[in-house]
Amino acid sequence: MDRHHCAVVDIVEGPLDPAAALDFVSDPGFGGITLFVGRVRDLNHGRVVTGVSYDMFVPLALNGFREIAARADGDFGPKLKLYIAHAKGRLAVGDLAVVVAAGTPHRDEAFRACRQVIEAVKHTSPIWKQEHYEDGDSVWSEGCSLCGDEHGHAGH
Amino acid sequence: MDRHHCAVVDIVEGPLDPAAALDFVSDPGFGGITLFVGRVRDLNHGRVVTGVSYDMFVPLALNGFREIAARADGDFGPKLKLYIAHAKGRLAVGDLAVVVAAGTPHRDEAFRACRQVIEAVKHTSPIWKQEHYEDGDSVWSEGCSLCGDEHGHAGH
Amino acid sequence: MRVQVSLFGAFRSFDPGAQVLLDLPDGARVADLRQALEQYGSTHWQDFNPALLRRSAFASETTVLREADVLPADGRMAVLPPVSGG
Amino acid sequence: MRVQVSLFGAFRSFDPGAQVLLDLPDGARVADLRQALEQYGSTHWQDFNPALLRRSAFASETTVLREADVLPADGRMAVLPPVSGG
Repeated sequence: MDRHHCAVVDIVEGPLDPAAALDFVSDPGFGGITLFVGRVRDLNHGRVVTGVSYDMFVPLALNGFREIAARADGDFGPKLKLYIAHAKGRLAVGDLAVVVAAGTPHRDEAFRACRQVIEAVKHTSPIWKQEHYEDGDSVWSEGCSLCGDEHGHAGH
Repeated sequence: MDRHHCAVVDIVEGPLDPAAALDFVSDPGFGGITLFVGRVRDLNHGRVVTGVSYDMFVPLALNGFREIAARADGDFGPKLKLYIAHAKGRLAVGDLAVVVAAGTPHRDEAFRACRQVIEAVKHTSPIWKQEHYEDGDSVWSEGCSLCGDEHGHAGH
Repeated sequence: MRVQVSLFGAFRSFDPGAQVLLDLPDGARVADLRQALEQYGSTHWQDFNPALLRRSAFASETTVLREADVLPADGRMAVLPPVSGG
Repeated sequence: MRVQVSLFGAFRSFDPGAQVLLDLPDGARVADLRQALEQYGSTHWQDFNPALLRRSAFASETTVLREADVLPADGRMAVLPPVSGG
């Protein structure tokens, strides 16, 4: 649907672009735009992080993004514009991992749609984060199981 | 406080800058950034809007922004970074009226802080919106009374 | 004391300079200023809307004041109709 | 049928090509694939963690499948450990 932009961007192609997200979800009829940016932190569970590698099952992830967008459309549409983009590859601290933006006539729907979408992306998308630490160690993050309940648990 | 940026920007000085807001609230320790952008809509209560004039009591508004930021700091700090900027003057459809951004280690606080701040800005700031319509008419918007309850009502 | 009341929003158009000067007794409170402004508006402003004034607050440059608050010594006040920012 | 299982996340490192080929009876279901992969992992992968596989889901390129679902005819599947995007 042309009101929904869903993308996976390999970091070697360049960083995610919040300005493009804001542009995409803008509309003369919209008063409210909410944007979420997820970035790689320098510290997790007390360990100094030097970078994060994102592994991804791309076709299923994109299909999932489109389903997430369609669900938000049902909940907050029919005018809702959505932008969902996730980075792939080896990111450094401060790099953008995910950008979600929602535009609607009024702000309440923009906030709720943006929040619902980022939660769904985090809990259901086939994406895996491997953290790299300053001591050279790397660990795949604990995550949300996709068994049974497709929405996983809310813990991460 | 240098973690809080509060500003009023006259439209003749240039538009509000969401990219600057994202930069300001970014931090190597932050995983979540939420941004809200309020824009002038082309339609309100069924009337075609050609522009909006914002009148403002600037010193009190800036003082209020700082109080709103301090309250958010108490609720979501102590690391919270906040950016609050509101436009002043005659805006056209699509122009940015307000930009709020919140950066925190985790996304839940970023969403909640951003939402709390924009609600407080809308309901308590000494700012008045005059809508201009295509027929040449202009109307000051109904708003939130600051009498008694400083938080006003939730209706707008 | 002489009180200089700055006008905002819907009140701004009532005066070319967007302000009104009112004389009030020393130690006057916000409630007194409200009454004086209502009287002034009723006699000087053609489209004056008393209901709007009743929903309006009064403030100094730093804070919104309550009805029982004494006016600041510098006499600089603002009348704030219901707000509609964002 | 020959099933090609793509490996992601913590499973990816177990195989240089990040995939495993398994032979399963025609009409096999996800539960059968799970069992076959557990057996394969136990014998071929040094650091294999059966608990992680039990928390993992199986999917085609378009959807996550349930235990009772029959495997797609093209035999292309993926094993999805718990996800951690964003």
